[in-house]
Amino acid sequence: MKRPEWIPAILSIAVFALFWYLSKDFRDIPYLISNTTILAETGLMAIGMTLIIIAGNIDLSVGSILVLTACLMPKLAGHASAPVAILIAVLLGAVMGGINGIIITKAKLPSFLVTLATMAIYRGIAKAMLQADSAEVAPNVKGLDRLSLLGMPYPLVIFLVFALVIGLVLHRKVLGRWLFGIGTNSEAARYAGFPVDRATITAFAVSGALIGIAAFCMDSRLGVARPDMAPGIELQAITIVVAGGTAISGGKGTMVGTLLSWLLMYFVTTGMGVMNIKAEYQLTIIGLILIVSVFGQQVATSIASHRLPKPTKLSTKP
Amino acid sequence: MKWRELGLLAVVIVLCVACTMKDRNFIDPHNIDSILLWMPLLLTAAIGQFPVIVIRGIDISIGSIIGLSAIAVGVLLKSHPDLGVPMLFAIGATIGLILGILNGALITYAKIPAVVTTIGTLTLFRGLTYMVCGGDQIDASLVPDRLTVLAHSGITVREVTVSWLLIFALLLGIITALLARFSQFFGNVFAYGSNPSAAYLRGISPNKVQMACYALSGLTGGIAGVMFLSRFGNASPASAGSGFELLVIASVAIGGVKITGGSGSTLGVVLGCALLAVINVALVVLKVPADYQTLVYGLTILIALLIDALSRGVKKQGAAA
Amino acid sequence: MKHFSSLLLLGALVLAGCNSGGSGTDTSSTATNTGNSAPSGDTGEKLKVVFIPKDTANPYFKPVGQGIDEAKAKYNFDYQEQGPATADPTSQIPIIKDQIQRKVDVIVLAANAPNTLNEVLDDAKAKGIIVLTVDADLTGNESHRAAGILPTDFAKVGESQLELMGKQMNYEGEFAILSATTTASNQNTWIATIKEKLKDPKYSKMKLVDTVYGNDEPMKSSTEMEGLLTKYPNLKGVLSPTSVGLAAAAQVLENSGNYPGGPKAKNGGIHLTGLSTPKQLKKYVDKGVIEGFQLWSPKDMGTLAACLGTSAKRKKIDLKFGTEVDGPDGKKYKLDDKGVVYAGDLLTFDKTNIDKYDF
Amino acid sequence: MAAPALVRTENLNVELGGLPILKGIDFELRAGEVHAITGENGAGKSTLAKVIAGIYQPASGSIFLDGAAVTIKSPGDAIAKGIALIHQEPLIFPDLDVASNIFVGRMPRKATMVDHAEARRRADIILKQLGVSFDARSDVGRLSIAEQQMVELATAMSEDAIVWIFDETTASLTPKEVAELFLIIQELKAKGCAIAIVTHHLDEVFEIADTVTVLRDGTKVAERAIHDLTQPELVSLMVGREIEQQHIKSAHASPGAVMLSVENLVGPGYQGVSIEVREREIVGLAGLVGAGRTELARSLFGITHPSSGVVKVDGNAIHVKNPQHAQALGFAMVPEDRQQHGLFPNLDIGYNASATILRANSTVGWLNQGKLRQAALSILESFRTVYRNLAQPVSQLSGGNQQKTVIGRCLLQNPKLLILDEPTRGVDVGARREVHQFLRKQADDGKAILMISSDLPELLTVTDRIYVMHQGRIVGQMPTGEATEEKIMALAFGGKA
Repeated sequence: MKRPEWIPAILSIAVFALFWYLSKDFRDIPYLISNTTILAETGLMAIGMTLIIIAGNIDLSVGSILVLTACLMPKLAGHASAPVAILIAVLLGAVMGGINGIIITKAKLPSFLVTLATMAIYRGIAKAMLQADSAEVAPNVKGLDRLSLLGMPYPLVIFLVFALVIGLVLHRKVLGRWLFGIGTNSEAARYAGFPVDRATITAFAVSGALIGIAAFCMDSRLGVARPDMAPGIELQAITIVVAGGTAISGGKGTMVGTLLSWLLMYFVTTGMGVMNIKAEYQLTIIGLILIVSVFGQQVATSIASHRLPKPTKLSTKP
Repeated sequence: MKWRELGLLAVVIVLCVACTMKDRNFIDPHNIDSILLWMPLLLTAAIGQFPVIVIRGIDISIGSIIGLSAIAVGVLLKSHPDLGVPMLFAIGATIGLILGILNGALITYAKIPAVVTTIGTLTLFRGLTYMVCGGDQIDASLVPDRLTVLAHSGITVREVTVSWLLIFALLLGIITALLARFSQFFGNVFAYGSNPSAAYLRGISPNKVQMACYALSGLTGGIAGVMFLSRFGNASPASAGSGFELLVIASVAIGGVKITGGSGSTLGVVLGCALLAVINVALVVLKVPADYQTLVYGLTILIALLIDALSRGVKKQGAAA
Repeated sequence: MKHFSSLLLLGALVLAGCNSGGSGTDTSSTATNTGNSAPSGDTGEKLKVVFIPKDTANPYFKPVGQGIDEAKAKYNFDYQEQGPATADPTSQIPIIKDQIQRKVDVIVLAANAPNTLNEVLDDAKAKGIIVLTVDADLTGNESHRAAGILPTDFAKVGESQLELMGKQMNYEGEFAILSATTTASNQNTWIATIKEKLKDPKYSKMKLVDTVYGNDEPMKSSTEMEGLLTKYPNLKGVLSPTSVGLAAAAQVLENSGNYPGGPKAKNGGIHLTGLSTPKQLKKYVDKGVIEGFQLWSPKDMGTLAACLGTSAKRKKIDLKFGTEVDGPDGKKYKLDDKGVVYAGDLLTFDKTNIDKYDF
Repeated sequence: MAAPALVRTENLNVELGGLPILKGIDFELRAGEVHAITGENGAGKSTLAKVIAGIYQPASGSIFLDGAAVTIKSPGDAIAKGIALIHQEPLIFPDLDVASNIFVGRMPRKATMVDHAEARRRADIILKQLGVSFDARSDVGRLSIAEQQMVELATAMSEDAIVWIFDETTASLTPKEVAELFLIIQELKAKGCAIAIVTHHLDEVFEIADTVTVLRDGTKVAERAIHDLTQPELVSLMVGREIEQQHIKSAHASPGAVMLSVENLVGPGYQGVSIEVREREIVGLAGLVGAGRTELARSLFGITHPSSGVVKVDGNAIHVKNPQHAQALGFAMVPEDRQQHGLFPNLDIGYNASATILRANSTVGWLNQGKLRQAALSILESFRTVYRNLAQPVSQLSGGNQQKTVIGRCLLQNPKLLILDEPTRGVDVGARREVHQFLRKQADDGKAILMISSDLPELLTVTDRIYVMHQGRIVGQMPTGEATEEKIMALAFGGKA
């Protein structure tokens, strides 16, 4: 019970059971597996966002990076093969994420404000570039979401693989350790000899690269890219990360939490979707779930740590 | 006036002069009206957001509070078309206050971080907005003239009208500025924002401060919701106040309220709102093509931020020498 | 405590919503398997029809839904409306997927973009679902839907709008267009027609000075309208072929007082027209801020969609491009070579008739 | 001693997070008395102070104020009852001015409105009594720690406190400032206030206190009048064993080659600094707070950059670009401000103890977790750090154990040069001795150590050579054998040796 991730895990199971009971359309495992293709893209964004938030930052521009990459990739890749197209998308995303990181670290500006501005800039570039047009995706990179590997659609496989890889980077590599330290106390991190700026920029760039992959998946799925796609997806990604127990103040969080939270959101949205619950109710429920999940983990953590003394922390209650 | 506000004022003035040089229309009374009309909603909500940011918090749900207040007041007008203007504002403010208290309670007593709480209530309140009106929009015929007139009449000086809405918002600003200077409560807010644990040890109740700040943000959001009806004459549950949260937070942050808490001024907030108003109206009147407006808007904000960072750097070096 | 109890109440409401949705799901599941074999007429298996508007909040789509809903007894189907919260090019995709999973028979869709839904619509088609687009067609991607129902002949909308504008401003002077977004395809079509028709000698004294975009946001639309008033002191007319834009423009114009007969009318004031539902603008027509504006009957479009969709599903008609089919009122409707069918004519609303409409 | 008890606790028990911290404490604080509360770190001294000041609530037992049983509900309640707690880290609001700091939460008012002029007037009166060099309009964020401490004193004075509790207040003050503080305490005592000082500085106890209460492991070991007690007796009461206070000699006859040499270095906060540190040598850097010592150390470690001058490592001139570079050169640094610059408070002890050796214990970036764990365990062990397990957040440790973690982390790097800035601030007597012996052992193993300390006995105990800084310049140096506290202080104040 020491790991607060059991809250989203239990919520996932509960939601799954609820919809399994309520809706026959939900009682369809192949459908549940195949329907993951859309949220897998958001999931890829949430993986990168986990790194950024753990390092004590935030990136509000992820949706705009997604859209600009999705719009630029077909233009630049033309009819190139899929691997080349992916590479281009990854590079584009990494550069945009990296630019965010560079401005934040070098100008010493809060990430919230910088990415608020780049959110408008990246989407603005997409709009200025395409205007009323759309970018057509070459036929050879279309339809990734219809191919499957081990019975799972490719986007889901990609999402799970990267969740694992980045999860390992976060919890088993030096970079991940640095990010936790930077998010906890960036000054102490500097004194401890962490390359604070470089690690922060790397986190943003890695997140950008993952968004590039998400953009590729999106292009492949839609066959076309438009500058007005996916508004508000950044909030969805942040919601997944935070509901998974990553502390918005930085220094605390796990990839398992993000993954479980993604699963929770997937069951909730899919279940509500096949039951045709009205969009406005869906909004309300997702807002509630975020609050419940975070509150639950807070309570769980405080219960778990209640047995430990906290002499340096002030408590307002005895 | 401090460094920070002077710098911001300079940026606003330079921008205005540059725009005027580009196009004389910029100082046309119509255009000044347009800039002045752009401000009141944003300013009202920003005034509430100001103490929240000072205590190291954030209220992202403000856009949905504006929306819910606008729609709820509109729905009420369906059944009670004769409600007086002060009553409408009082109702809007009360609705906002209740939502703000809900935010405050979740943050203070359930101890859920402010960002998380208010991202959650952003969608939650938006959902409630749809439920309140059953998804219907508030048609213009429901919004009485006595309310909309506030947006286009006021004090007119040389063809430029300072609308009642703006006067009201500025009054709120002045009251806030006075309170910030002369009230014990705001003293506590600044102290709490500067050093929360020290504030607690000095006998300031963190719960009271937090509850009050979020309640205040909700209150001004509720007022801004009624202003929304007044300014636009109609409201839809989807678009009323939607996206305002980013504008409000941007104007407070650009206005020099430290996002890490503890300092900031009402004047800065007013100037931050003015800067955003000037940029947004300039985009229109200078005929920036629609497809380029988002880009130019983003670049302007980024440049404003970088100038600020640069001036901070210069100041720091000056202090060290 | 009050807040908490209201939250609980909310939860209860939501659960109630779940239940009704669930039972709706359980009533008919075999329709797709048996429906085709025997042409049992409209008294046979109950079909499932779902309408997906651009977003849930757009009041324009209420009467479309009503039109479908009112036909449900006649054509024997269950009706549900399920829209996304925001009108963006991708938000309808998950909803269409959900409908496929729910095994509906007919999807009536007001697409947010002409080209982002192709893949998912093909999936629907493969499952035997009849997809009809209403209000906005999938221009350039017509093969991905069964038929496109437009409320009226869109080729004529631009012309009609220009004619109305011209009549109001006496066929002379400067006018501007306040549109939705730069990517809104219907509006772009109409604007293109307007520009083309302006070459007609009849309109030779009219000059289109600017086209601006309010993004269908109240704030942006208002600021753009105010900008027009500033930038063009000699402006005689504003045409806003989108309901959010027209409502915002009307409020700005009323505030400025510079409308025909208004308190601050200059050179006869600025004429305002465009497209919107009558209910939204009644107030401004009553006051004289707007003389007249247009729209078609969205409800008729809904009724036609219900008729064509269910009939096609029951194989009573074949929605072949370029043929004629029977409509709800016994009249014949012709699908053109792209499968587009028009539901009716453009209506013009003014002081004399606005009270007759309630949408 | 017949004066009545202003504050009295009876059988006071305090639990934090379910663990007993104070057990059955009977404590009396009388008017006109300076009462020292002393004991090792973790003995419960600060907890006792915090209970009286309303920060913690007792699990059981009673508190009497002026003979009447009271409940002190909150810090605010304590202030209202005339109890002032002066904290170890000054409790200040960096964004506010001095007057607002002093009157925070209770600004003087005129017709319900805050009267800033009156606040400044009253603040200035108090500041004048304290004899400080800043005024009520000054920005508190720009004051030195000592000055901020004075602001806190002024706050308590403005509250008309009758019970004053000083919690390790002298930890960040220079001797001169401590002397000034003691004068103020004497005045308070003369006015009839009751004063408790929480401290583990024995000199201070004997200098200022009338009575001393010794705590050990949450229980009261003794309460004695100060003149009934000798220093060694007090120490043995505190730790339960005798501790010697003698110079810790180097095992080598002479130090090795010059490891670090700084020539004429000019940078932010210091000018024309030339020093040398040799292998097997512990060099002390003495001076007042603000003399430029910390600034010099920060430049050596690459956090700030000198504008001119030369830094040589093993005879080669180098420019330290950043802390990573410094580490690559074999430098390690224990920063002055543990909370701000040293610790990752919410992260676990294992993380904190091994943060500097991540790269050394990884293969192409993948951490060797077993090795890291072993390293952390061994260094914590060799320092006799007290903790439950490596997964415990470091914020749960006592100050001394936190400091051991930070020093240990630096030693794990196996540095050639160890820079320590106030390494034993807030560390208790026993642990301090351990740290000193450990440092000597490190030096004997060949390391060069540069140690900044405001604690002169510490410098005299552990170093081989001492530089003294004053206003950004080196004003003298001497072998520790020839140094005395008086000599160093004279130089530090700008006089001649």
